[in-house]
Amino acid sequence: MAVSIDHYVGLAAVMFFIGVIGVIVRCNPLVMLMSIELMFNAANLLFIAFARVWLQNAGHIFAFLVITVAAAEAAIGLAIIVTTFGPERYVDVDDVRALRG
Amino acid sequence: MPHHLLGVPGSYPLVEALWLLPLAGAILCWAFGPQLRTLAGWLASALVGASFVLAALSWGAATQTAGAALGASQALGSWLPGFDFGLLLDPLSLIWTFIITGVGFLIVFYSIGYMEGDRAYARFFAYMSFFVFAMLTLVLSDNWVGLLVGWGLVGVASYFLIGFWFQRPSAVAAARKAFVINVVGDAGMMFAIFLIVANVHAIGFGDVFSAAGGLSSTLVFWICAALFIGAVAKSAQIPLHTWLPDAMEGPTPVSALIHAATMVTAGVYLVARSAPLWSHNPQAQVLVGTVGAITALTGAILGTAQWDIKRILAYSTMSQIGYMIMAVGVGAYEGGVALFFTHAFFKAQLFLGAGLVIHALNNEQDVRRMGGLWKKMPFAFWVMLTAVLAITGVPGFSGFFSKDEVIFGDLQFGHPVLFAISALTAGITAYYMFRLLFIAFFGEYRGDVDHAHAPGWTMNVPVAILVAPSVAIGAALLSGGENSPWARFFAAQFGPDMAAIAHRPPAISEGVTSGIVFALVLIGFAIAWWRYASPGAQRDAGERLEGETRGMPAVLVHLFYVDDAIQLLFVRPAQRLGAFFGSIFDPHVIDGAVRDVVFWARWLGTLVRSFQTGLVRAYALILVFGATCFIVYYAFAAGALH
Amino acid sequence: MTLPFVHADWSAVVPVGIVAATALFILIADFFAGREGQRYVSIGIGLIGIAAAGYFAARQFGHNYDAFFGGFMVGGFATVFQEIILLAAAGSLILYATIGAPQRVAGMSAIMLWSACGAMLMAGAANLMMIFLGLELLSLGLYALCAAVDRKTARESALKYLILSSTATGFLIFGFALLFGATGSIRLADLVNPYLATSPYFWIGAGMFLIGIVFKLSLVPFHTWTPDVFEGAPLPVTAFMSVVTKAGTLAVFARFIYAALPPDTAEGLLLPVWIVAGISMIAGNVGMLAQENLKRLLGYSGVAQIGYILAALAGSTPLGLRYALYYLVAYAFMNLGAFAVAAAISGEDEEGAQIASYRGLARRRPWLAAAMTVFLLALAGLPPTAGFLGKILILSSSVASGYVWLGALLIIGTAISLYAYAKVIRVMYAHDAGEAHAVRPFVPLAWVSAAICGVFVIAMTFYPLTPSNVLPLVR
Amino acid sequence: MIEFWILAVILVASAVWTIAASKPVYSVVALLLNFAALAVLYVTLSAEFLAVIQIIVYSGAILVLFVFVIALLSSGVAPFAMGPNRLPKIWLPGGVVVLVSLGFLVYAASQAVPASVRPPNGPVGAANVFGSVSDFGAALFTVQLLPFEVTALILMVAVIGVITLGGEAMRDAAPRGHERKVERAMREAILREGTD
Repeated sequence: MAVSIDHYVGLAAVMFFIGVIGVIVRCNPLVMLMSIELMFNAANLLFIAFARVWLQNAGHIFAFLVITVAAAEAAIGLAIIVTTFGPERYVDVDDVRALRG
Repeated sequence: MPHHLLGVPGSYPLVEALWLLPLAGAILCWAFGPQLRTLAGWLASALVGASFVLAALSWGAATQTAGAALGASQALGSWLPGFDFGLLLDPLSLIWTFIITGVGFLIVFYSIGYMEGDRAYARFFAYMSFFVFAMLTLVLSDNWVGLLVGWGLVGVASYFLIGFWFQRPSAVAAARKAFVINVVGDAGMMFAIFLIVANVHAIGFGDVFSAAGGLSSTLVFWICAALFIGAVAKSAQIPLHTWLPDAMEGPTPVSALIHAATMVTAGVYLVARSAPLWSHNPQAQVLVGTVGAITALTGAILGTAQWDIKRILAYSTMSQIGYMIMAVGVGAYEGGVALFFTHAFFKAQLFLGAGLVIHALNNEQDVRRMGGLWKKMPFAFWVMLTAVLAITGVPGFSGFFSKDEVIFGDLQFGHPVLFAISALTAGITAYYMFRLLFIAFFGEYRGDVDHAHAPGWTMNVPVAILVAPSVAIGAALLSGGENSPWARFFAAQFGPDMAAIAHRPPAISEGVTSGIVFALVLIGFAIAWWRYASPGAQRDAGERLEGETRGMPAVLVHLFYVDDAIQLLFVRPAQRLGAFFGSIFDPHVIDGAVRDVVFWARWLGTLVRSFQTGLVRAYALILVFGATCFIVYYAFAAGALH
Repeated sequence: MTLPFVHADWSAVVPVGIVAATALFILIADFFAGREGQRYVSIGIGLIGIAAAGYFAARQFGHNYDAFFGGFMVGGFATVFQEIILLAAAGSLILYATIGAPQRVAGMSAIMLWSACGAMLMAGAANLMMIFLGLELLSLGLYALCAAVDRKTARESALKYLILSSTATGFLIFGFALLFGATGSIRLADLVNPYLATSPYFWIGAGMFLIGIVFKLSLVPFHTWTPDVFEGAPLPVTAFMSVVTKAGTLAVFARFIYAALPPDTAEGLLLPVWIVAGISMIAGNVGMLAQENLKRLLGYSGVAQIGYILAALAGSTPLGLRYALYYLVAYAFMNLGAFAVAAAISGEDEEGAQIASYRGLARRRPWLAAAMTVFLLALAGLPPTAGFLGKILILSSSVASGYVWLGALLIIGTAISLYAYAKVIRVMYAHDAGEAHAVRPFVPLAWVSAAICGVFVIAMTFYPLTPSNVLPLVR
Repeated sequence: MIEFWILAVILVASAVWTIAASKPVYSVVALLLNFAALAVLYVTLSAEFLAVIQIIVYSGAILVLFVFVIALLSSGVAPFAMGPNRLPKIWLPGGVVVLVSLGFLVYAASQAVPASVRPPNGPVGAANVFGSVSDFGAALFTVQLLPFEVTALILMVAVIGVITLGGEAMRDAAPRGHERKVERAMREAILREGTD
């Protein structure tokens, strides 16, 4: 069976939704951030696969920028997590619910 | 001269100032009330007065440019397509502007003395100025939306002023009642304007009227009917009149300005303004004319059975507005507007005169506890006397000319039944007005206030000024039939509309109808004299009045049971709604209906809050749920295209 | 060897560049500023920079052209949005004058300006890459801003915003990848292609893109972050977020639906957006009913207000865009004004954001109470405010373009919201002063901001200037 | 072709492991595996430069940051001892919902007519240099110059943002009484480790 672009789309979609499930399911904000990185990488895979199909390097540049942004986002995100939780063995987002209603 | 001041003919650059000065007064009085203290009254008067000067100058310019240049509207900046808003000065709006600012000025000035020492002195003038601004918005607007905005704002101002003494439960109840009934009217207005915009796609009067010819007559009838619901509520016509007598809970200057001279005549203005709609629709005309005539008669009958001086005047107002509505309904626009014009003077005079009495007698309003006042307060007596002569239509006084024109208009436009009703009403009017005068001012004093304290000059002067127009303005403007200044002034405004109504020349001339009406007035006067002022009646006045109170027919005491019927059919359901709206504007009163609303609001709010658990994962789940719905939709949408 | 820096059309991004450079100046000037005047130095420089950027942006209004190989569009449409964003940035920046810890105002001001840069880039973005980068620049700054005060709720709001917004961004870029796959190009203009109407990549890609958009606009059910983040974030940040995020995202959305859709797909493609807009009008207003915190209440209110704006865009009529812009400007003024009043009242820990602390405000601070009343009336859509006119216009536009049900929901939502806003007004005019909160001292900048907003909210009713020639420039 | 399937299996398995791992530090390891497999896949798609970037930036920088933060947050206990990583009840319905939507997505993708991906209509770079550093760099500094510049701003925001966050916010980040909780957890952990 020849590998077509649809296979890449399917693979990226699976990875993407595993990431989505990770965000919903896990209680550790670090793992949530990692799941979000999975989602970003799924999109990147798609960009690069499509770039190959169209022979357009705009997809490459997009993926490159996504990586850069993901780095920036991880920096800020981790800083927020550190300020929120501090030294803590059980880091659990469910403990953070002063704001509600 | 006015030309130089006002720029080119047909354009009135100062009209914006004319419109906004009272608003400035309202804002200043409201914001700096504590600092201004008694100056608030003078400030408000000065700004309304300035507005009046501009109105008078505009009128001067209007009469000089007669005809062609009139009806010019002053655009208020460029609005969005199809939504051009502006101010319109034509004879009709000028007349109203003149009264609103002129009579308004006198009444605001009078209030300086009347409200002296009130706890919320500055606030009163803020409300009054705001009312003047709102009323000017209503009459100066050149489109339906502006009219509706003004219509709503005068209702709000009226609500605040009726409930001004909110410490009295009766005042709050009256304010609430007025508000609820006005909401009914506003709903009708909104519906009408919705119909207009939906069918004509324009909101300017000019565009709508020129397009009105192309609309089906059924549609025009419904537009007119819906508009008229607004007019009925605002102008206290049967069956929505019951708020007006209750509205007398407000301070007397409020009754004089809002509930006699200006706001309650908004319905007349509305019908006259949309004359092109009505003139092409005989059914709508009959509807309006009939309601007006019945209101005139009912108001007069109810007026005969009242003891509260202000309520007598309130029913009289209702009756007189019935006349006006009838006149503009049948097509006698000039007559209807003329009656508005003269009525504003003499009814304001009546109220302010009554205010002098009430003020002097420490807020005594029951005529049974007055009597013989002409000796104590000769000035008030003469004021009241001239006003009563004017309102009853004694020849020579202004009421004579306007009322005759209205009553003759019924015949002129082919409504003999209405003519009969209105002539009869004129007789009853004479009866109850002289009844008021005789009971209050003749005979012996029956009250217990030892020394009536004399009102200051700030109260006397405006009343004195009002005497002049209520005596003379009719003769000056209205005499001369077709060639009177009045008819010429309105030729361009109403000429085409009145010509559009086919009317046969009546069988009897205006002179004959005047004679009939005057005869009925004399009969009314004679009965009043016989019952209240003849030496026999004077001898045992106290007992007679007591006996009359007891023997009064139940149907009159209960005001024809209209209030009860409305209470049963509409007010109870509407009160819940009204309470809801009332709660928005009225921080002082909460009742059971509000609690229901609060309960449901809380419940709904809590429902939404229950989704807001504060758990970020739950939020993420909701987000993903939404996203899933989106994706499923788009997958199907894409699949469906194959 | 060509020199790309020379050939690139830098004049296109002059306003953005000025704002970005201003932020750097703030950071540098902060080293030299005395401890007392520090925050005023930051705010002052920021306002000057914003004014300059506003001037240069305004100069671009009539000249519309593509820059950077079609990646960025200048003039008209973009200018209008950029001006709104600059206005909101200025209005929010001022509020830093009221915030507690002055030593961090410089950093926060700088980040706020960079966030504004992101939104301005979104306003002119004409390809997917610029949209993504603008959005991320805006969002990253906001994550940091939310957490930038020492308050537990602030950090919590930042965490929530970070996780939820990043998830939504994930959807957005996955959608972008699919759109890129459908066309082989990242230019928005290439989406106008009849062939795409049958491409599943396009449909699902556009759908995921819209998920990201709808999240940023915080429409139900993507709104869950809004109340929490509004309540937790520092007040200036909330003010900034409530206007700038919406303005930038609306610019992208408007450009997408007006200029980047394959023929005959608009109705089917955008239906879910209109549905969530309709739900938001109801749910947002209902959510306000039981709130005790003003910032939170305004968060829910924002959910509904954006629903109104979208109702104007439904049907994609030229008039609808004008009306939406009018309402957006009005919304900016009334929201910024309300936040300015809140900033003038609430203390350093923002305990004053509780509605209870507004009890009897009309006695203590009549002018502030009056201004707040104006803003709340405008949000509720009562005359004589811009909110009233805006709602009338939106109603007419949505009905005219056949979305009568949106108009009906707008009316129902307005009726519900009246109660919620009136509750606050009533509290302010209550006769009993309650326990008298120690209101903070006079904060001139917040007062000025509130006064300006108040004047505009009223004045816009009488002079509704909306740019008439926006639509041709959307492309 | 065969390499696609191998890599696909690795990618999916490592992704599942990432979200299912019992300790965050295992998640990082799984993610590292995932990124490495992705980099290989990029090479097969002739995106050599991005493969390098993927390894350097993602694995080398971002993941190290994660590991660092895990170590930071669990300091006071054994490094990397953070956990257990709770899996709440919600995972079943959440997973079902997501999998259903995934099913639809795959369905829609399978509906795609093969012709939907057309031969390229004029690539930017010549085919033989496609994906190379020079091709990439040329585009980045010409056509995509503005996005590149904006990236600089984004990184700037990240830097200043973290400084602003870290400056004062760290001071009282850990609530009072927290130390005791951590201590107790540490003792329990040591006890458990001891008995194993």
